[in-house]
Amino acid sequence: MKKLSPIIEWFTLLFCTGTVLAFLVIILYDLISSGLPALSWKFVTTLPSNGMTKGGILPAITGTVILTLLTAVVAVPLGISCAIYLNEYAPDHWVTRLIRASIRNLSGVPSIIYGLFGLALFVKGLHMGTSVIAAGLTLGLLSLPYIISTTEEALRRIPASTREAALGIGATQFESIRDVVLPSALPGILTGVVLTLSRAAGETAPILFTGVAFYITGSSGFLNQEFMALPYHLYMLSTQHQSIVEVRPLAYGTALVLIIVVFLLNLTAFYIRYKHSNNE
Amino acid sequence: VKIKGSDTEVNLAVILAEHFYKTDTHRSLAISGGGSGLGIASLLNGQADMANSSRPLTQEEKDLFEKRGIALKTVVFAEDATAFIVHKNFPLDSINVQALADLLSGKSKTWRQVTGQSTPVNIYGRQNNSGTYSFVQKKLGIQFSADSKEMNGNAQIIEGIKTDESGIGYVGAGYIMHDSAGEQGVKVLRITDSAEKKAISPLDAQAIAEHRYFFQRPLYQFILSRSWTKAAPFIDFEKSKKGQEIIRNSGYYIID
Amino acid sequence: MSEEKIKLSAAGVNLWFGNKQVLKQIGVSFPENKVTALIGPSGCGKSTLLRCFNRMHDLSPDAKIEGQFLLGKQDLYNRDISVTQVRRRVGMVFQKANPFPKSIYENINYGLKINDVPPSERLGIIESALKESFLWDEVKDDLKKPATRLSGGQQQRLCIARTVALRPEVILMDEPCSALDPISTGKIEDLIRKLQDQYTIVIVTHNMQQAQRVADKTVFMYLGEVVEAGNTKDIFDHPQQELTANYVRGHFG
Amino acid sequence: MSEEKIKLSAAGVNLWFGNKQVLKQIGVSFPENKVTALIGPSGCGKSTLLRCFNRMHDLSPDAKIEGQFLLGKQDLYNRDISVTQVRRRVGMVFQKANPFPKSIYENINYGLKINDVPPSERLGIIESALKESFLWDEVKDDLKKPATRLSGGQQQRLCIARTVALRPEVILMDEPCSALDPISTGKIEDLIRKLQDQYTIVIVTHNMQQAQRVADKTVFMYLGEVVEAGNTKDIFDHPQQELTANYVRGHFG
Amino acid sequence: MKLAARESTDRLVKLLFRATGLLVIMILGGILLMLVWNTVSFFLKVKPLDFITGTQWNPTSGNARYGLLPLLTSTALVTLGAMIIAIPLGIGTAACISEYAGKRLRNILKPLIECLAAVPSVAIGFLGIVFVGPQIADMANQANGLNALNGAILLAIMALPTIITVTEDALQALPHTYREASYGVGASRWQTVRKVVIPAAAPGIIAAVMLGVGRAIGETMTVLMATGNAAAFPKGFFHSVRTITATIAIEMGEVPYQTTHYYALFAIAAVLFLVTLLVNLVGEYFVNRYRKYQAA
Ligand SMILES: Nc1ncnc2c1ncn2[C@@H]1O[C@H](COP(=O)(O)OP(=O)(O)OP(=O)(O)O)[C@@H](O)[C@H]1O
Ligand SMILES: Nc1ncnc2c1ncn2[C@@H]1O[C@H](COP(=O)(O)OP(=O)(O)OP(=O)(O)O)[C@@H](O)[C@H]1O
Ligand SMILES: [Mg+2]
Ligand SMILES: [Mg+2]
Ligand SMILES: O=P([O-])([O-])[O-]
Repeated sequence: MKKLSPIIEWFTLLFCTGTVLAFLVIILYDLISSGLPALSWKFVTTLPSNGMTKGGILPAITGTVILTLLTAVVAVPLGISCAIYLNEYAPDHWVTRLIRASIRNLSGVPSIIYGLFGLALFVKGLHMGTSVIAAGLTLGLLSLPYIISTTEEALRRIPASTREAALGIGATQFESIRDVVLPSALPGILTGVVLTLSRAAGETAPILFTGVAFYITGSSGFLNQEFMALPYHLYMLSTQHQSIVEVRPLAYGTALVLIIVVFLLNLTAFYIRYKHSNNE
Repeated sequence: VKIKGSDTEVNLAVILAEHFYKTDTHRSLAISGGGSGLGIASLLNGQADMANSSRPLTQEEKDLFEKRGIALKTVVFAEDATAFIVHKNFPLDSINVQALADLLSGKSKTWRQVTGQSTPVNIYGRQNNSGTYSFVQKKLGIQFSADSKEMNGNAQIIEGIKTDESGIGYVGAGYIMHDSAGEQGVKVLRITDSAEKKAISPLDAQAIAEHRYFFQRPLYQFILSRSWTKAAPFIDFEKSKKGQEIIRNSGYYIID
Repeated sequence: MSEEKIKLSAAGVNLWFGNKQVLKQIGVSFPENKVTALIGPSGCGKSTLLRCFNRMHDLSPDAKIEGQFLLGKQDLYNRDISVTQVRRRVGMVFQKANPFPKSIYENINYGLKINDVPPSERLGIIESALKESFLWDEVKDDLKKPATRLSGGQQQRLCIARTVALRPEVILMDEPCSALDPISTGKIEDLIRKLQDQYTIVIVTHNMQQAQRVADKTVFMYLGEVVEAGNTKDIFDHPQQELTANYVRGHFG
Repeated sequence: MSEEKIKLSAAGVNLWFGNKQVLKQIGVSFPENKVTALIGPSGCGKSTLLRCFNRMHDLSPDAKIEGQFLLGKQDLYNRDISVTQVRRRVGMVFQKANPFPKSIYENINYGLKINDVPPSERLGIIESALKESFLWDEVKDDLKKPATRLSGGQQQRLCIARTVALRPEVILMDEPCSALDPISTGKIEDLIRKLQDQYTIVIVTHNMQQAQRVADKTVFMYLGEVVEAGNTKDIFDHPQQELTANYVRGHFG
Repeated sequence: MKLAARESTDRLVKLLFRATGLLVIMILGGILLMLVWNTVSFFLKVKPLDFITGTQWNPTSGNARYGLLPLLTSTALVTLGAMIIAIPLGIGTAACISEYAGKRLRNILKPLIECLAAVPSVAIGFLGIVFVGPQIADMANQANGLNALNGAILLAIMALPTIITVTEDALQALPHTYREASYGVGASRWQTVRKVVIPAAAPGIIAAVMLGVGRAIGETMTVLMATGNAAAFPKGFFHSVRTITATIAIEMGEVPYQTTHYYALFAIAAVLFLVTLLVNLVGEYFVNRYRKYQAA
């Protein structure tokens, strides 16, 4: 028994960690090995053609970029200021507790329910119709709780002594936040924002009913129009397209581009975090 | 112009739009698939200008349009033949309507009646808002078995059948057009509606033109009257020579 | 002892964090241009009391304060004095040196900017503040260097300079040497003795010897109350209370 | 002084965390059945040294240790003694009482189980360990109570009981009273004096008075080096080194 | 004068920040209100009891059925499967990272886990179709891999990063003193991890599992693409199932607004919301417990 124990120990640990890593490796290997052949400069810079069996995925890429930018415009200022309120100003009473509870629960709400909410509020209620703006707002709401909690986390890591340093020489609270707290928390906040946006860029369910389309001729470009997006394009190519086998390479290509976009955002976040941790 | 609905028609619409865009770059078309129900619902909801549909409006829908005061124009722009497909190794080439009804309704749970083998029947169908789904149900006068898989698109059905030796599914003609020789690994069944008549393939253009295939149907486009001016150039394009050629090349039929 | 002018005082102070009473009926006074040490075991409320004098508790919503705090004749919690004014007049130096993550120059300049000191005067003030804090010679060629690169003792002196630059009337120091080595500690103690001519100083310390070295007066607190206050010499050599005696002789804490 | 038998000793010890050398050429010895105090300013390496003796650093991959550690004549880092054996023979009590989040009974039982003490003997050992630690009377009716519900002082005594139950030869204590009130501190000091008959004890403390009260020998460390070691009385009353004198008189730390 | 201006800016900004805080409550309130409103409309047309106990979901046939049970059971089945896979793997991996891996290895493993978390759900669903599905079909000798098992495996992959990171946090948050205490009495690392560390971190681990469950229940695209979406009552892991999320995704676009079917979809969304809320609350309860525990 005593002799066996180290063997069980190492087997268990290696098995668990190995399996988890294997998942990642398989995912990446499959996507890269099958997606790479489809990838070319032309693939990311041209319109789809020939009933989407040829050509590129430019509109899906621009759609995703615009959508992500919109998400950022909605969620970043709101999220950061809400986090500042919670962490710097809010007294600990029932309203604050309610806000915090709301945020925690909002981040657990399934994304498809945000889709419904976006449909009911933006598409229907505010008469935006199915459009980039409606989808962007929906994703913005979805991202809000994540941005708030990561920002709060970053603010919380700033020690009280930093704030006191500013207050102690007669800065107002707002000045201490603007001049001392926010600059110190910036790397943490940025990391959170970038990670959240990478999540938003990969979301599909919330845009299903709020504005994404299968195919758009020309470039859309207007906020009140429908749009194409990478994740939805992948979904359609892999489930709905007429000649599913013919477009499989394109689907792999799309998946690879999507993963690259998301991973690039993640890398940015890691980089910010890494640089920051080195500075300390 | 937002065009929505009908998985059967969506790929056709995409190709038409692509070519239309070459002749007219001012108009932007946004096309989404889903079932026919999706298109019609989107019209009702004000989220589309034009709905593709592989079935006519139901009475219920007509009432709804009336109630909401929405006026429509209807265009029939092509004819489709719904094909029944099985795995390429399947021992039969044709089937009669009655047997189909029994299989799809779940009355026969195995293939015994048809092929003599008692392998279970796996039904690959469409989701319930699909025009094809309701079209087949209506034609056969049945309710689909609750065990049938509800795929989101024709393509997924083909995918399923390819690997399933005891599966059966139905798809629009356009989906099998590319694949007459069975390179996709599926076989298209010929259909008879009574024992004495000869079984007909959905790929048989002649028979379709003569309205002899059991599961043939017109493909509709419903257009909001108030969007008609926006949509008209596209409709005109469909009717043009170039448009008609595209429709035929995509595996659909045109009946005048 | 000579007649003393009281610069800063508190009377009838009770303070609660939530339901927990941390300060109980405190009355203290700090004479002008003297150094007063605040001693007592960990958790007895020394920092809490100190922070009342520059209204640092204004930001903790669960702190409830009762009592009167006077700076000269001015009620520190009165409506007609704003909290930023209070903090400018009553400066504070914290236990752990907390320079801003900016340059040495900017660390002092920030307070001047905030408090509307005209730019033309700033350089002069910065220089003299650094000189007063015995830091000038060590940093004068390097004012653009990030303050975080300074040693712990230098950082603490920078924090003192930053406070001094605003010419407060009182300087509160909360264990300013607890994180420092003997040499830096010595420098800061020298500095305290020098600043005493111009400022009223209150210093919290855990180090009995330090209290004896720098303070004219000593206040001993225990469990939120002031047990004994008086001249440092008396407190250490002839404490009136047994509790004080036990504490200064190191029986607990 | 009488002839002393050395129970535990170290010679030529150097220790690095990463690139930072924390212990430098340390040589110390701890006589059998005596209490030795380890004093020195914060960060000088007291805890680090103590933890070498029961090989707690084995777990930190960035710690690099040089030198010889002897328990009696046994080299503690030799291949033929396993780390679990070392830890059983050299018990440790930590600064903050750290009972397992289990019942009082289970807290002591866990070590016995781990070390393969037959179940039939365990109850007896648990009882006598609790008695030796002056805790039995306070908890005997409540052995199933979660240990976390005990007061700080009781928890610390439980931790001592847990160590004693394994009959180690040496007990290392790292600031065992720093988190306790004077009464609990008194009890633990009594306990230490009593345990001394059976065990060799090394205690790290910040409290000069405590060192004088409980220790026969005292070792003073500074910046990773042993500055002076000897009888407690000599160290405090007639230190040979100025550094020691400064420290024991409270000039820094 | 200038001081007064600074102070009024301060007050104004504070108001502004507070307004954004309130906005967040309004969003949650709005989501709740929307769900409740539409669900009530649904219950005006369909009896709640029929909805809750119905075993058929078939909203478009002439005689529409709105039975929740098959959808709920499907969701439960897929989630259960995912957890059976993810919980042991997750805890094991977290223990490995937190207790065994050196600093350097941890610095490699943690970002890798985050990469896994970053893979979008469509991409995972896509792999379910092109890779996992066919593999399952092959190995289990099934006609088709689009079934509950496929969904469970994919959801396990999606829930794993959450479970691993939260568990790892819980293990890390555990005061080092517990480990030292255990080593101090001569326990080996494996004994310490199993008998002291994991039990002591149990509340945090439960929280991790709950968050993982929440993630799995609410996931849409992967199940939509990989589970076959048969609305029949689920019979096992090798059958196609249709979860609540997939049902909403499939049918929402296709219903005319303000019809019974439309309301029905909000009603199942409300059920989904309640379930995830409950799971999150339980998770949070345990997170708080382990926080308290740390403080003690
Ligand atoms: N923000 C707060 N909320 C609740 N309790 C607090 C808060 N700040 C301090 N306390 C409590 O008030 C008591 C007094 O704390 P204070 O920091 O004033 O002690 P101290 O005498 O400065 O101790 P030390 O010498 O350790 O710095 C302590 O029991 C502490 O736990
Ligand atoms: N795991 C570690 N990694 C890196 N450095 C460490 C580690 N543990 C301790 N140190 C460093 O080693 C030095 C000695 O630390 P140690 O804990 O031994 O001091 P100490 O004398 O016990 O102090 P204290 O009285 O504060 O407990 C310190 O500078 C500390 O920062
Ligand atoms: Mg304090
Ligand atoms: Mg120590
Ligand atoms: O997608 P449908 O054409 O079958 O409605």
